[in-house]
Amino acid sequence: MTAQTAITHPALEVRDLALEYRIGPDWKSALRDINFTVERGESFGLVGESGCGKSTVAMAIMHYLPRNGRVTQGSIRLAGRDVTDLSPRELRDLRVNKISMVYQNPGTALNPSIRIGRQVEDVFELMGVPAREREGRVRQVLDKVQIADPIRVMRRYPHQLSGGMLQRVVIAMAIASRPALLILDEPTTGLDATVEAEVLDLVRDLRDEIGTSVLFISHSLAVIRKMCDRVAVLYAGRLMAVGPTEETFNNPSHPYTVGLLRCLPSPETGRRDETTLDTIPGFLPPLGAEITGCIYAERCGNVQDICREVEPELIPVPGDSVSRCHFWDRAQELPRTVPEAAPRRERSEETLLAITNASKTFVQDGAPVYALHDIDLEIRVGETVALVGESGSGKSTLAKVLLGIHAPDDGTVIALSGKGLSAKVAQRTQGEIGAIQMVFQNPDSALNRRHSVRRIIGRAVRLLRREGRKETDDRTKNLMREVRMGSQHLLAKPRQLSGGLKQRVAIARAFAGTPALVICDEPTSALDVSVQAAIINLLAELQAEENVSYLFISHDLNVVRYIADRVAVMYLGRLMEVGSSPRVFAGPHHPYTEALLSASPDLEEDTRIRLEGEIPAASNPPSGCVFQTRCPRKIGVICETVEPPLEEAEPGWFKRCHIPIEELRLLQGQPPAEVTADPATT
Amino acid sequence: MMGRFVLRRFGLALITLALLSVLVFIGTQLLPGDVGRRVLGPFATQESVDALNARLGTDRPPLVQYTDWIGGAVTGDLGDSITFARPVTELVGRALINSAKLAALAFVIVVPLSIWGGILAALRRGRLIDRLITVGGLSATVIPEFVSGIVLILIFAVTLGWLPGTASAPRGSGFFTQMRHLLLPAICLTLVLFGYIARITRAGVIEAMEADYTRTAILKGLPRRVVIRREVLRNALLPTIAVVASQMGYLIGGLVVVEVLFSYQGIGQLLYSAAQNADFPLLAGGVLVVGAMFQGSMLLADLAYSWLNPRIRLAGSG
Amino acid sequence: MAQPSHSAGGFRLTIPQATRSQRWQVLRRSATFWVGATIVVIWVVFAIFGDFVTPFDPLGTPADVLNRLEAPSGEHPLGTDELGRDVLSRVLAGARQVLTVALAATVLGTIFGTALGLVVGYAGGIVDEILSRILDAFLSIPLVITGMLALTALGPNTLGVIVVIGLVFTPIIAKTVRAAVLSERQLDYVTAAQLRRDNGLYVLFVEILPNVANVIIVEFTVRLGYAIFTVLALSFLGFGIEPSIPDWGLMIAQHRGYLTGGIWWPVLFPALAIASLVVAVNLVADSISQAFE
Amino acid sequence: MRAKKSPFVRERLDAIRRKASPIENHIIDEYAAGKITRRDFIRRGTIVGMSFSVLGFVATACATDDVTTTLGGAVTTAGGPGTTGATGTTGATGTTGAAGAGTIRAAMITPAGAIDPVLTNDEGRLAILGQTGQYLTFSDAELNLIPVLAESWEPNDTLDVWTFHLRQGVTYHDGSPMVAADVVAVFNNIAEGNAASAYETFGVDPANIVALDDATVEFTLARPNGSFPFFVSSDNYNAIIVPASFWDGYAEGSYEAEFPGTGIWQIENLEQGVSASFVKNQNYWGDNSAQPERLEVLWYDDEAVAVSAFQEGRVDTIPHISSSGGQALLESPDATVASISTAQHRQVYFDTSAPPFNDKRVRQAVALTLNRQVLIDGLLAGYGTVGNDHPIWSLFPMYSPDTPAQRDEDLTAAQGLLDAAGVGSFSAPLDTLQFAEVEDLAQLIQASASQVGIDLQVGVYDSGTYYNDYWLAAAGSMGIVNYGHRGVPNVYMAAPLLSDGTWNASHWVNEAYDDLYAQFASAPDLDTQRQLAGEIQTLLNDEVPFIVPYYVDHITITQPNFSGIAVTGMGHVDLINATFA
Repeated sequence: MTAQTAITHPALEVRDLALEYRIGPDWKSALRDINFTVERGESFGLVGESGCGKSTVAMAIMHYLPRNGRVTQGSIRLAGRDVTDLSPRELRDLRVNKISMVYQNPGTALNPSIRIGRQVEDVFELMGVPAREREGRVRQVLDKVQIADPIRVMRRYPHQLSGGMLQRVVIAMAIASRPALLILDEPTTGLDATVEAEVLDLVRDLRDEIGTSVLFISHSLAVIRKMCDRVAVLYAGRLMAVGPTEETFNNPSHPYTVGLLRCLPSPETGRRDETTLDTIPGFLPPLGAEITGCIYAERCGNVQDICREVEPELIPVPGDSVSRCHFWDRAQELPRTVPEAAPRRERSEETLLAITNASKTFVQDGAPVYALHDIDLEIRVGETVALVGESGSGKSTLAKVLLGIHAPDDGTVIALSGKGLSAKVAQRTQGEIGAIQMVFQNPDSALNRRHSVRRIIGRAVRLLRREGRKETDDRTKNLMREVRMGSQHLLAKPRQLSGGLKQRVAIARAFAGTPALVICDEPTSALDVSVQAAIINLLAELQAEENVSYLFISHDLNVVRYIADRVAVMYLGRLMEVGSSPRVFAGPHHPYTEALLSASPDLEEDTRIRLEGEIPAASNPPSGCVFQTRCPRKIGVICETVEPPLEEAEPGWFKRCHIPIEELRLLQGQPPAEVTADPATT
Repeated sequence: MMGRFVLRRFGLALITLALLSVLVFIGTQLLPGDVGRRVLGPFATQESVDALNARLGTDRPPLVQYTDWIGGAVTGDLGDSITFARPVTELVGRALINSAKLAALAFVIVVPLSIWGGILAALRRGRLIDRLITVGGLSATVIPEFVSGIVLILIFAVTLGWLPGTASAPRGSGFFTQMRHLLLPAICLTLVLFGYIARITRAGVIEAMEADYTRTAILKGLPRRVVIRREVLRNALLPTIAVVASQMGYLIGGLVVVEVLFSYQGIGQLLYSAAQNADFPLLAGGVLVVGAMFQGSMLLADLAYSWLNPRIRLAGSG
Repeated sequence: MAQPSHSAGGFRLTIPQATRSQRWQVLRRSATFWVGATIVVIWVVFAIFGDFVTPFDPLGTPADVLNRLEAPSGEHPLGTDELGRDVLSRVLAGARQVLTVALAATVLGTIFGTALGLVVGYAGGIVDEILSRILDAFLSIPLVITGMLALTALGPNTLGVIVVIGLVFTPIIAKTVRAAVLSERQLDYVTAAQLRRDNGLYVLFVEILPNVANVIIVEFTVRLGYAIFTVLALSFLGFGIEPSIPDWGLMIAQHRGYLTGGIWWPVLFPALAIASLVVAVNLVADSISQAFE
Repeated sequence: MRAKKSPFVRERLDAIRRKASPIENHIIDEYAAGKITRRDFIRRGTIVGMSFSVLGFVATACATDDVTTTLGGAVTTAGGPGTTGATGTTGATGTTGAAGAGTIRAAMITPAGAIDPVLTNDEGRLAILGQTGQYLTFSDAELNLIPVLAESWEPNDTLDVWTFHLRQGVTYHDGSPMVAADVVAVFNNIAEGNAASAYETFGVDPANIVALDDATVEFTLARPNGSFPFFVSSDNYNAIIVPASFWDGYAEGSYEAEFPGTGIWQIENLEQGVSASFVKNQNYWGDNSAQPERLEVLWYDDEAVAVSAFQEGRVDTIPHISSSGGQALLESPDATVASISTAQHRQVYFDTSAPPFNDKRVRQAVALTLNRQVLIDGLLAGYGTVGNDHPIWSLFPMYSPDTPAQRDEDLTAAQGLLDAAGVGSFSAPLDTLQFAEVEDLAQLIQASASQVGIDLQVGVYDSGTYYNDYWLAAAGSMGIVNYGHRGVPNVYMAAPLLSDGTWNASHWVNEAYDDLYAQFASAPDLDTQRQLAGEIQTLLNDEVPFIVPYYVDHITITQPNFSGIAVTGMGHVDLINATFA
């Protein structure tokens, strides 16, 4: 790195980049007309839905395209050097010294058969660090990514470390050479919220410390917003808008950005009884689709004739931004796709389902795994109870116990409308089976890909209602209408449907038998942002129409805040906190809930509390309070020895914690008055 | 933990072996019906049939026979061959040594060759050499040994006269003469194994080349040859080890045909003639030993695989 | 599919399977498929119409024996065999025996194997564990030996060969199907069926079976190759085929003793026929499995 | 023209006839009267125990033809088994060269199991037994009985007591002497039925085998048997003489430990199923000074192995090879081929108990479809002689020549018979085993029969399966079995043909035949036997319980520089006169 290049050139300059993939015999355009610059020291975000080409951009920059990909046009300059025409040796030199990358899935990014220490050491070896200094340097860099015990970690193999720890190692490798450009490709996707927060903090700290330029790729607007100075919005292989982050998100100049922002519930959005979520209609065009005019025209509420004929350039707009929209100035006047008025619904205090004293112990390799322990939860008629917690906390196990797929341990009592329910689905009556149904996370897995929509829904109707052929058929069509699908889809196979439509089919199936309770296991997390909102709206509408209750499992606290009436927080198979949604979000919180909430990227860093260590194994839970090993508010020996009960600290609000509520309030810096002022707490 | 894994795997192998012994026992002692009659033929007197059954112990209840047989097997006594009037263990042992020579030669040829071929094909993926190795290897794999063997004999023994057409070297031949005799049958086996091992190697290498960690290594700036040697091969060759070991089973099956074709006194030929002569003790013992060897090699392969694979070796200790 | 896909929630979506027409497209572009398919079709034609196209009666006449082992000539382009029969006619007619037997055996094995694999994979638990152990035990005896033993017990005849190979294939196919069913069983649509307390047979045959059909098709073609291999190996070892019926494996077994005397034609030509057929079948099988992957 | 006899000759002849038993005199009379040939005379004479010197003299003295040759030179010395000039040797004996030195390397068929005089029932084993062990008498290739461990023997007048005089001074390899008790032990074992026996009924009660002294053994038979010496000859290959002590602690295969015996070779090394080597017995009772020092036997399962070993010069001889397996060598200039005619034949039997073969016209029709010379030329490369659907080989002394006329291919007649039987075209199984050319024979019979609309389905099985599941099954089928060479035709005539015969695969029941055979078996004089044989031949040819398409020659291959090997139709291999050029 010479002083000259350092001064005169931006860290990264992408000009007129176009790229194609060969699919079968044809070359299909994947990126076109990509232009952006990452200045030195700048953090630049690339945001977009899946399949829009974000990672392709990253791979093109790294000069590491798959065999069927080729750059057809444009240049990529890294600190002034065009990477598209480097010799292999120069390319390697570039990768060693100037550019590094952190990947989406840390679990597979490291060689499973080589020790961590050795893999990190490679980087120093390549940089030419003398052998005797390398170990020290490895230790240093692991220190830098806040790995507590570098020596121990160096001796480990990747499979022995958690995802968060691995991502730290990958980051350590990436920053070891203090590169000019650091590319982070969805670095926190797949990690739990608390871990994500730590990794993001770490990246921010490191960037400040070494002053490297960062290209941050993510589908999450919140993450990009938190991490980046400037942002580019990518859609179907084209840049839609580029500009400073604040400007782009607060004052969007492209209808797509506007639409995306409206889709997402946020703390500012009203709750589901107050407003619907807006949606983006239509679908992402397929790769290489030949579209004249604006590629977003099909889905744009502001579309005019010209949009379908002339593709707009990237037009400079106020606020140091550009926008690929003929009518950028009217972007924020985008009409709503769905009416704002929320469906009206009835709620009752009547208990629909109660599960008491529920435990579930699996046996794995001869050792017990305590997946659920001492769960008491009730769900009322017509309400939505959200179940939140990190992965492995037992949310899905609880769902499967309720459904009768997993038989709980003896002593567990499940009652539906006051009547005891058999532990196994096979022993339940037809009515009971129809009464509790499920919407799965991934519609691709939940729908038989060989069956038509008619068959998928019809079979459930037939078995759950046992009516004549005609009634079954009518009910099937009726369900299709209820999930806002036309009968033209009846004969379609799942692969002919988009993700959103598939999830609608899955929802229709769940409603086949007039259910009283539908368990929704992360029903939107496998879907693109623009589709999520529509599914959430649909669920809300169905609840209003059918007076059904939901058990809504989610890791997305904004969605939970929007849709849930009550929230149950789980950790290591136990309920830590249960209460009305406003009450739980408002606080004072159980320390674990507090940590979860503070992990949200929407929050500023100074209000964050951090969780230490890893989630303990369910086969060997900690003594006393199971959360004590990571609890930031731990008060002493009692936490290590006595497991606190789930107690009703306020009417309708339960917590499993030794710390008295007042003390929590103080610790969390909340005025005492707020709680009593909340009318929702009953 | 490795210890528990080994124990568990060993236990599974034992269970499988026990089941195998039952299958073999049913196939060779119960299915033939009256063993004595089967051996002596229809014109033997009932007295001599009874006498033979008494001598072989085949007049006892099946359960007693089985426990007796398996008890003997555990202590290395598989009874006596009817045709050879020799202990089965001795006959099988000697045949195994011969077969081992042949198999060893075949392995020595095929393992390096096919792994090299597989790697080459993977690295030149889609090119001509890749097509040659994969399509050629597949073709060689599926052509029965007796076909390739015949063609080899025709070319190298009959036409060119370079190599002997039979596998049994004259008595007292030196090492090289023996190897010369074994070369054609070994090539036969090699042809069949080559394509298979090469394919698995190629698939493993390609998978490793496309793995995220290989991307990490390349983007770290590691030179290509280091990436291939250290990142790719290390992980790609693991499944190959398992495959090579699992080919033991094929090998013994293939040996029947090859040994018959090349008139070689190995385990395959022994089992073949035992089947032809209705020599049930020999057949039962031979098949049991073959099955045990197969299970043993699978066990070894699994252990080697897991020992080389830190994910299993260190499972649970992190 | 080429593009690394990152789903919004961080969960990799299952990659949609190639459609039927896409698979066919891949096949159509595969040179190896065409080469293999052409050869297979040629042999199938000979298998069906062999009687009409062979220059001589493949079964020969008694007096032919006086012209035994004649080298290839104008009259007998591939020479005559040890009974003086025309080798060309016998090689052409030989396609019928191997194709019929191998096909029947494979069909049998596929039907049984699929049924067994479905049940074992779906039932899971202890049934799966027990059957897996038995299958493992069964599979630790090499195929040829199993076939040899069973044929000695059953008595050698064409039907016996079909049954034995079919039965030997059953556990192998079952194992493959079982693995496919196991991974299919993880999918939520099976749970959904449970949640409406659907009939086990319906789930097995209507829900799961169509989704493992590709696996079965691929396995079938691969097994067909092995069936041909095994049929020929068994007939080479002298199990199961009437000696006058033209059969490639048997022709080689019958005449290999003459090789040392320089009489190569009754051995080489059936050997080439075998090679061409097994290679062709496996090229097709390989192309199909690649297209279906 | 009869040569005039000198007075001296007549005197000597008279002296002989005075001493001779009535049976011996009867044989001499028959010869003198020209009823039997010289060859038959010698053969018959040896059976009843006339010494070779006497036979040689009488043969010349009473010669009915002008041939004045003497018996082979070795006969008078009786130096060992099978050394008459009449055996199928590959060349002149006693040539110069490396006599008494060198190693003979012979490729022989692998023994079917452990080498054991009790278990032996196959050529592979008997050929090895004969290297280290010896018999009381040796039945050579032309059915002459040669004295070996029995120097002489004679029957009583009623042919039911036979006395054998053992050669003195014979020792086993370990130096112990061979005595009468050893012989008694061997035959007791056979008589008790413990050993497999080439003769299905030995016909002697164990109690009636008695050692009169150390040098004499007497057998008292249950019924007269003029051929009894064959029963104790090498034809009964289980009857090698081993020390009586061998039977203490006998176990299957225990013979392999030491190969005890009196033969010209001693075991050196044995690798089961692979090879065996032997060294010359330096203390042999006869003169074996010219015999090479060592014998190495390479065993083969597959004749191709033997052929390639021969072609590569790794063996000096293949004592027995089939015409099909040895094809490559039969016309090779680098191999010396010798053959002897044998009684070995294939029986193509019909199940006469069920349609369609219960009608003899159908059986005759099938027999008429065969072109026997084509079969011999095609399947045996010419190494065989035509059969006439009865098992009495033309070299057997009781064979009745040209009775009846040779059956030959006649498709018209065959079709006529089928039409007369009214069976039309039909289908039937033809089952056989994997053995030599039998599989090909089956196919040719199939092709032949198809010419008159008979569709035979050939099934070829390994021998175990065949004998267990098909051989005696009454399934309206045909089958082919092999009958190995025997010194007398009794086995061929009894087991497969008698109504209660144990090997009667034809299920043929014919009282007339049973009667004829009973007479034949007990007829001591050749005339009667021949006359009965003629009737039997005619009956069998007409009834056709089985077809005998041909008799198979025994082919021996040697390297051009190797000679002196003697073989028999049975498969015995005698190497005492073997030499290298």
